[in-house]
Amino acid sequence: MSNTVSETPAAANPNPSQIQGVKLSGERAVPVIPRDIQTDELVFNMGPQHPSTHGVLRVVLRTDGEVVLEAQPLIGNLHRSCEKILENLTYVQGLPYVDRMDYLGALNMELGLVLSVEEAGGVEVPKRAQYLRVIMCELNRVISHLFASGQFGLDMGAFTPFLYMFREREEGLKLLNMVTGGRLLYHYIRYGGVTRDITPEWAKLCLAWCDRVLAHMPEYDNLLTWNNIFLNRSCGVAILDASTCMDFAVTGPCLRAAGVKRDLRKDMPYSSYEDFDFEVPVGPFEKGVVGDSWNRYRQRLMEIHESLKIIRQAIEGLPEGETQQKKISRAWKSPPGEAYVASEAPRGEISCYFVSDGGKFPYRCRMRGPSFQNIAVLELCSRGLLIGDLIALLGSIDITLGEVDR
Amino acid sequence: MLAVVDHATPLSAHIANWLAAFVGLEPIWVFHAVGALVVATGVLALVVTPVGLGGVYLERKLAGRIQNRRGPNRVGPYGLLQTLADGVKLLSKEDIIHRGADAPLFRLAPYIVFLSAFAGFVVLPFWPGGAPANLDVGIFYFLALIGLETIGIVMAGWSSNNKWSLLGSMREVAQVISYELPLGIVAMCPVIVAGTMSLSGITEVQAGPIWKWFVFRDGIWAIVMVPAFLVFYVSGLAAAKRAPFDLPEAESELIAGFHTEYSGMRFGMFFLPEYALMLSISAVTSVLFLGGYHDPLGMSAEGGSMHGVWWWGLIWFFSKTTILFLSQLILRWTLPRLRIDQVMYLCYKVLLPIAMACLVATAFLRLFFS
Amino acid sequence: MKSFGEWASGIWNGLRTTFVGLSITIPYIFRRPYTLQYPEELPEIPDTERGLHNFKIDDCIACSQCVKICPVDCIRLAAAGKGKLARMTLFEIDYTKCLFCALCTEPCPTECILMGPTFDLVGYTRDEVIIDYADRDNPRTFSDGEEIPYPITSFARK
Amino acid sequence: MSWIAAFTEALGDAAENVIEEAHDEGNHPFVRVRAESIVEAARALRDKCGAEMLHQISGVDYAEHMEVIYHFTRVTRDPGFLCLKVSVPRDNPVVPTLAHEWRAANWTERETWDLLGIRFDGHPHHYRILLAEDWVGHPLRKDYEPPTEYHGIDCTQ
Repeated sequence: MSNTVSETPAAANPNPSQIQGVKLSGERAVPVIPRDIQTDELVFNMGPQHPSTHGVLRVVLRTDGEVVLEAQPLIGNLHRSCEKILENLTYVQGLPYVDRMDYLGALNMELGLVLSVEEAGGVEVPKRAQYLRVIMCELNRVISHLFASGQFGLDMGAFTPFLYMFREREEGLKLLNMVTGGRLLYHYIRYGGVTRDITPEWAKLCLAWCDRVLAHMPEYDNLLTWNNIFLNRSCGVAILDASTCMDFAVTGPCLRAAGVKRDLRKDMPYSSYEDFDFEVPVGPFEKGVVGDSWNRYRQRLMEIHESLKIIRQAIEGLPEGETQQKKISRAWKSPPGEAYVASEAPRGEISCYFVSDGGKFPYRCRMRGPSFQNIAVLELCSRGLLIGDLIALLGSIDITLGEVDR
Repeated sequence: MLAVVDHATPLSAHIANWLAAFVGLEPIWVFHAVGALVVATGVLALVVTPVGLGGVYLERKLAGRIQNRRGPNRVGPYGLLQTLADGVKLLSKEDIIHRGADAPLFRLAPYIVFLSAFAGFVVLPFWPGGAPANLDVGIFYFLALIGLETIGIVMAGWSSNNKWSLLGSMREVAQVISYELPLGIVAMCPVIVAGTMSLSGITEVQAGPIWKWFVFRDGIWAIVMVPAFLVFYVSGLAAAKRAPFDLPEAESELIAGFHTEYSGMRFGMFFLPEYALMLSISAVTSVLFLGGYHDPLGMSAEGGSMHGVWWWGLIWFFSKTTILFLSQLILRWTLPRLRIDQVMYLCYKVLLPIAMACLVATAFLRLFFS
Repeated sequence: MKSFGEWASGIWNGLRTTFVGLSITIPYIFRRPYTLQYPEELPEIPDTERGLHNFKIDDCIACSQCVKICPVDCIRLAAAGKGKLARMTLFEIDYTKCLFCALCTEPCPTECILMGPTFDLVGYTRDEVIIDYADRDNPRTFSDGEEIPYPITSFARK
Repeated sequence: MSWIAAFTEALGDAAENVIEEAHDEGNHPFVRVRAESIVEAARALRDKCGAEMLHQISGVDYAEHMEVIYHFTRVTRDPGFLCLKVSVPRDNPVVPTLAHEWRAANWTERETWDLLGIRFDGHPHHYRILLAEDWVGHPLRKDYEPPTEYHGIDCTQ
């Protein structure tokens, strides 16, 4: 068998070092599945146009048949040097750019930058603006989690739940559009506040939407979460345990699904998150092993419940007042200083190391993309998985390439 | 005219006899060959059209409705002509054989797949005496054709010079060859009861009302035949590469598996057989277990009021086949995909033991109850 | 090794969850679709939509504030004359670059550039999506006295 | 007790050699350590001060010198950020790698090398991560001149 495989033109390039841009680390992986027949290794190029890489991620796989021996993620196809762009624009001009990092959780990206800059500049944000930020960011988080869960189902071959989740997502996007004016890239949060207030009618629509998402939850659960095939595909597959997560600085739902109770909204509350009563769900959940693909998927669904709770509380307890700090004008620039503030984005912890020299432009905005850190585990975790499991791993980590490459 | 055709004589022989009488000669092999060709053309024309236009349209429309969308609705009324438009598009597309492909194999592969999928229709008894070719080994022939299709798919995957295609075709071989075992074994249960391998013969044994169909036969047989039916249905899904067994194509894993590199009509020739195979497997399932062209009240059985009326049988045959076909479509849009080792587990550790048990139990029941 | 009970419960769970799934998907066949027939049915565009710009040409005083604040430099502006006699000769927005961030509407002293509700802009070449609003034939350019037909966005005005 | 005091205590006698400057006020307290002892300092932070996660590695080009800023975080108890800074000369920016202590450092250090040109001594995969292998220069340096052309692609527009 090994002869025939090597003779095919498909396997004519067995030397990975000849492939441009690939440096395999050279460690031989030990596959989990016992192999009796030793066959030639294949080098696969997965992506950047592969449907399950969620963008333009390129993964070079070294496999023995279906067993992945090594997976090397190669990133940078979407690199726009967001940090350099931010250094060359005034404060107010830079804001629409951070939306483009994690385009599925754009409001949380804005918040990540704005919090750091406000901390360094000593900007007080009115309470109402803080609440509005919370409402919008949680709405965005629910939308992003709906997308991620549906996408994971799609990777597993279940198309229908993906579109059911898209239906609710679409409604949420409409809600965001009504307030921010954008459907995907919002440019809503500004230094010292937000651009636009919500109306009582919108609040009613939003609460109704929360009810609708909750009403549709059993549908997703019955169709996907508790499906036997889905459970078999994802339970115990691609386990990311707590120590690996800490080692790789994996944050967000992946870390919580591994059983670590870390949520910056609770641990280091920002933007008035301390006012809200919500739980931090952590793995393990009903099935599977702590930190496996199914638990990561389940974690996102559980977080949707908590986010909806926060939205409700924030709308009900919305204080009166300004939505924008009046002292912050368009030409506002931060006084010299530096700050590092992290916040909880849908995919993990977004933070910005912000340095100002008092000039017209920010001196340095070092953004932490949670997906960038999370995808680094792929190389370690994919060893010995089947190709189908690798897709499950990629889908359950839930990356956005705009944020990996920035 | 068709209604009075003798059940044993194949349709092609009738045409040969009629031709011979028309020319005024004894029926020689030329007339038989012409008769066979006419039947083959007729089957293709009658089967390709509903399969190509109906099957693909149904799949897309049903997928749309299940997913809260509309599905095709632009070309023609309710989008009925969408598949035709797609066919025209496929025909007019550039036929690419990329550098590095093994060109002769690459060209040949779609024909093998196409042929083996459509050749299955010639043994199906569409109505009493309506089998285009009433082979004595009908079920055997049908199972062999499913195996033949994998050859075409391996050729496609191998000659494409694409590792994803190769992986897809290897999955296909592993899967279809494995699932032929439970498929073949469980198909023997009706054969044992009927005492014939001819699909027409098997249908005739099930003549009568619903409790004469093999799946419920006389009540007592249901103990064996219901599991046998389920095993046959699941194995049939796998043999037709339908979800949840669509691993050879696995959109999200292998992009499109063995036909990644095919374009234009060559792709169409992989696409249509998938639906043809689904339809023929549904038809064989209905023949083996659901009484073929017999209606539930026994009107088309010997002595029934509709006995020998060919369109009455055809209606029932197609309605049973369509229900099974639709169930395959709905399942695809409901279930996630299995993993390759789970597919193998399901075959060898679940379906095969059940199939064996069914076979043994059928044999015993046959000894004691008939 | 799996026990017989696990084996059998696996089969049972597989069948059961399949039927549970079918009980959700099959009713959907008979429900109304959610989707819109796009070119015929248009989605509801909220008043806040940041789409293609609306431009009131007579109000523009060619102060170039919008050009200065644009993060991607997609606006080109030219005027002949000075002060009250100024006439716009060019007000071009390059939509291949535009971010639709609405920053250009904020500093405008006369509120002459606003975000409109149009979200679809298509063309066969890149030049087709560079729109000159100084051209009075442009359907999104409005003169004095003309009402802008759709509710328009005014962003964080101070 | 602030983490800086705990950190100084943890280092013990070595503190004088390791710590260059401790900044314990304002909204961003940090400790500036000597470049060659960053590994020792990071280990002390991890083992004695509970910094379980290496949250982020940032590089800043200050025109006269460069800085590498490490943000650690405690996870299981008392969450908060701990910051170490390292100054390196601009003409020869070399810092020992932390990739053997935290695997999170692997990619972030590569990114810092890629975009700022700060070398990490002992890094196992010391090559570019975001930009192409044959890219010239490090874009986030303040004196970076973008190329006008890359493999026939016009970069001026």
